[in-house]
Amino acid sequence: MFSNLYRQCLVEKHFVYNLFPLCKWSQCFASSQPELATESTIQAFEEPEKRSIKLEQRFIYPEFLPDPKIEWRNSIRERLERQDMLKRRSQIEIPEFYVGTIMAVTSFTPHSTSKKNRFLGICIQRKGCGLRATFVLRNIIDNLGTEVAYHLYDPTIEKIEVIRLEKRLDDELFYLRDALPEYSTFPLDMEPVILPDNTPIPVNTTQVILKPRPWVGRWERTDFKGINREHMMTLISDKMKMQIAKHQKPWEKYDLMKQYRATIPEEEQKEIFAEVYSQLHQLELGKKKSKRIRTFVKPKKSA
Amino acid sequence: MKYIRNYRKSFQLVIFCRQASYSSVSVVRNQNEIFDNELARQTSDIGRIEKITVNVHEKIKNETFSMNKHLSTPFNVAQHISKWMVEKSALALVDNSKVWDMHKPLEDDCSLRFLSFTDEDPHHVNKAFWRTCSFVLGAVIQNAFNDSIKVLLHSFPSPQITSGSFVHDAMVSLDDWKPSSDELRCLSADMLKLSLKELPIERLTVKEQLAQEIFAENKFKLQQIPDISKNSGGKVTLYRVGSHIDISKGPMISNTSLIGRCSVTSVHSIETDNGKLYRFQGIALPKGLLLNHFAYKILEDRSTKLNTKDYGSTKKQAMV
Amino acid sequence: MNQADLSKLVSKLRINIRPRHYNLKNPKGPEGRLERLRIVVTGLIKHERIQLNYRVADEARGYAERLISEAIRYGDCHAPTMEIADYWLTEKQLIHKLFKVLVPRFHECNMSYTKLLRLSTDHELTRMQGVLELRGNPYPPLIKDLSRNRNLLHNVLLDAARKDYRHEQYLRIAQGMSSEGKKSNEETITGNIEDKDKNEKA
Amino acid sequence: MSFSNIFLRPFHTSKECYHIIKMSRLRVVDNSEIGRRAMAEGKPPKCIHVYNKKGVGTIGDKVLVAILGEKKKGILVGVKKHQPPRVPKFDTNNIVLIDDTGTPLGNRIHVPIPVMLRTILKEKTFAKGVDYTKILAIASRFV
Repeated sequence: MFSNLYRQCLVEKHFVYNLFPLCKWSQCFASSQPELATESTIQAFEEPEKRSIKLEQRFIYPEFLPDPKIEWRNSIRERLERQDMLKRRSQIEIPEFYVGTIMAVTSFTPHSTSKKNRFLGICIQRKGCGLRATFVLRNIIDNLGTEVAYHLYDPTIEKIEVIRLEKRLDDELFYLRDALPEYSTFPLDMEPVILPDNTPIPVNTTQVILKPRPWVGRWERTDFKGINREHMMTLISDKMKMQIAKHQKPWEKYDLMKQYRATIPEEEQKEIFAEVYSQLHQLELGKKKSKRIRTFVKPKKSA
Repeated sequence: MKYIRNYRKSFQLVIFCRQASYSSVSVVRNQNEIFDNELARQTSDIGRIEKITVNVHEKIKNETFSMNKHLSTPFNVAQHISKWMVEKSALALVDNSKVWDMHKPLEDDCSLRFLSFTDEDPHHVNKAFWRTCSFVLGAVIQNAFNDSIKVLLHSFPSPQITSGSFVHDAMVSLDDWKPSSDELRCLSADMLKLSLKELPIERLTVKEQLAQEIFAENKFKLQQIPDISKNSGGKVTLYRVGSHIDISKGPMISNTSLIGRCSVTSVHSIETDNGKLYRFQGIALPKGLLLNHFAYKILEDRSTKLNTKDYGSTKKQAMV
Repeated sequence: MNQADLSKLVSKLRINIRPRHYNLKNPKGPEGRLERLRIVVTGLIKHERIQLNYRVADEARGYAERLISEAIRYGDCHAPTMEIADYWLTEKQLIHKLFKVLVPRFHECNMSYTKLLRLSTDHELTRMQGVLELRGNPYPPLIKDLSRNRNLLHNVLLDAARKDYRHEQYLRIAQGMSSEGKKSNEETITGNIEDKDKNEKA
Repeated sequence: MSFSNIFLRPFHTSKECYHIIKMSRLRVVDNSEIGRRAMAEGKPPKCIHVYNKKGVGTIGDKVLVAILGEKKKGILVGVKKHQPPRVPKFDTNNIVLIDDTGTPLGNRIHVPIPVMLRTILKEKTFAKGVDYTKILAIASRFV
C-alpha cells in the first residue's frame, strides 16, 4: 500500500516538473515572489458554500490535521498518512466521537481464548495526529478505575461503537481520576443511544465533585469548567489557595505567536480537507445507509 | 583536448605563470617593457603638478576634491570617498557627457559621476563590460594553448550585447579544431581565475610608431594600426590586463573583479580576408547581478550560435 | 505528539516562522518578554519603520503580522480582537490607525505585511541590527529593485534571447503551415518559403 | 544559580511516583486472610524487593512484600504507571499474594486483571518450577 502511494506522489511531482518549461519565461525574471504563487493556488479551489462545511470537519476529524510543530512537518509524509487513514476508514467504521463520549472498543487479542476483548468507557482524552492518533477510555469496573488507550487506526481494532454521543465542557477529562466514582462508572452492557439525524451534539454540562486530596493533578490551578469549583475550594488548604494566583498566566491570552505555533492556519486546513473531502463524504454516505437499515429493523422487533 | 595547456591539471595551473617557450615569453616581456617605459615617460613629462577641482555628484550629497592634473584618475577620487565606491564603480562620467575610464587621468576642472551596473540606465557601462570581456577573452586565448600551437590574436568587434555573446577572433595553427566541452570549461576557468585575481585594467595612449613596435610580432595588428591611428589623430589606445596588451578604443571597466559569472561557450572557424580564423565566443555577467541557473543556461545556449557581428569584413574589426 | 489547537482559526502568515521563539531574556520572565515586544510593536505601528536589535525585531515581526491579520480577519466590531489590540498597542490612537488605516491598506495584500532587513554592522562587538518596516510606508525604499529595470545587463540579454526564441517559433510555425499547404499547391508555396528564408537571413 | 532556582527546574516527579520500587505501598486484591486484615487495618503491604533486573515492577512481575510483619511474595496484577496502548492502566497498584510454589493464598480476586497476564504468567511458568498460572484460575474478570 505504501509503495503505491509513494509512486503516486512521485508521478504527481513528475507532472509538476513537466509543466516547468511552459512557464520558463515568467521564471527567468526573478521578480515574482513565491508567496504570491501559493496564495493564488489556495484561493483557486475556495468556494463559499463548501467553506463552512470543511472547517467544521476539523472537530470530527482532528487527526487529519498534521502536527503543528514546524520541525516535524513533512508534506509528503502527511499526505501518505492521510491516504492510509482513509483506507483504514474504508475498512472499519470509525464513528464521530468527542472527549466525553461513551464508547466501546472491540479489539483482537491473542491472550484470551475468545480472541476478542471489549472495553467500554468514557473517552477522557483524544491526542496525536495522523496514524498515531490515540484516545483513552476510562471506566470503573468492580470499583477499580481502569483506563485503556487505543490507537485510532490500530489494525487490531475490530469495532468502535459509540454508546452515547456527547461532549463535555473540557478537552480532556483526567480529573475524573480524582472525581467521585459515579462520574466514570458505566455498565459494560450499556445500550447504545441513537441520536436522530441532524441534531446538534449534546453537551453534557455536569460539574464533577472531587474526592478529597491527594490528587493526581493540581486541579485548583487549572480552569477546567467541568470541576465543581466551589466544592473543590473546600478541599484545599489556605496555602494552596494563596498559590493559585501565583501560577496564573494571564498574558498567554495575548501571546499571539504561541497560539499560532500551536495550530494549523486556516488556509492549510482548507487545503487538507479539500483533499480528503470527496472520500470522507462517500464514507459518510455509506454510514448513513447502513444506519437507516438498522433503525428500520428495530421498531419491528419492539412492535 | 590535447591542445589546451592546463587540461590535465586545470585547477593547478595559473595561466600567467606558465613555462612557455623562450620566444613567446620574451615577446610578452618586451611588450610590457615598452609599455612600462612609455608609461613612465608620460608621467615624467607632466612636469609641474597643477591642481584641478573635481565636483562629485552623488545621490546623497555633492563633494568637491582638489586633484592633480594629468595624474589623478577617477579611481583616485573614488578612493577618497569610500572603499565601496571603489569596488562598485565601473566607469566615470565627466561633465555629464564624456564617458571616462576609471584609470584615465583627468585633464581639467570637471564634474564627475560614477557609473555602475545597477544604475537606472547602465547603457555605457554594459557596453564597456562587454568590450572588457572580449579583451579579457583575448588574454585567455593567448595563454591557454600549448607551446607547439601558434596563436595570433586578430581583433574583436565592437560590443553588441543583444547579439548574445562577446567575441574574440584569433588565428590558431590547428586544422578543423572543434573544442570539446572540457576544453571550453578550461577556457572558462581561466577567465574566472583572471576575475578572481582582481587585476586592474590599465590604459595608455601611444603614438602609432610605438604601437607598431609593441605589436611587431603580430601581423594582423600591424595591418590594423595605420587605419586606427588615421581615425584618432595618429594615436593608438592600448589596454593592459596582467601582462596582456591589446588595442582598443575603450572605454573599459576598472577591474577584472567586476566580472562575475562567465563562461566561454563556443569556438567557430570562420573564413576571412586574412585566411582562416577562429571565433571564440562567451557570455558573462557583472558581479552584482544574480540570475538563476535556468535563465543563465538559456543565455549560454544562445551564445553558442555563431555571432555574425562584423563577420567577413575584418577590416572593420580593427576599429574597435 | 501534539494535536493542532482546534479552538481558534488563524490566517496563515506570509513570513518564515522560526520553530521556536528567541530567548529574549527578561528578569520578569515571559510576561516581561511580551511587554518588551509590546513596545516594539507599538513603535512599528506608530513610526512604520524602526531600527533595532535584529532578534527583537524578528520576534516582534511575528506579533505585528498576527495583530494585523487578526484585525483584517475580524474587523473592529469583534470584542476579543479589540482586547488583543488594546493590549498590544499602548497608545490608544494607534488602535484607530490599525483598524482604519492599516486594515484597508493590507486588505488585498498577498504578501507579508512587514519587511525585515538586516543591517551591516561595523564592529564585531555591536549586536546585529535590523530594520523592521510596514509595507507601503511613506519613506523612500531601502533596497533597489533590480528585477524591474529592463536596462540592466542580464535583463537586456534575456530580452534579446526572448526575441530570438519568438522569432524561431514564428519561423517554425510558418514552415509548418507551408508544408501543409505543399500537398495542395506545391510549386508556388515552395517559392514563397525560399523568399522568406532569404528575407530572414538578410 | 541560587538555591531557590533548583526548585524551579522543569522536571516532573509524578511519573516516578507511580513506579513500583522498594518501599512502594501496594494493594492486596485477593481474599487471603492476611491480605484482607492488612488492608482493613490500614497497613498496606510494602514492596521490599522486585524480582526483575530493572528494579521497577510492572504487570506480571514478582515482588517481595512486607505485610503485617511478615515477608510474603506477590504477583503484580495491575499497575498505576503509564502503559502502552491496549494495556489497561489502573488507579491502584494491585498484587495477589502467593506462596513459594506459586499457589495463591486466597481463592478469589475481586478486581479485573489484564488479559495479557495470561500470556505473561504462562511464559514465566516452567515445568517442575513455580506454577503461576493458578492465579488465573481464581480471577473473576479480565479486561
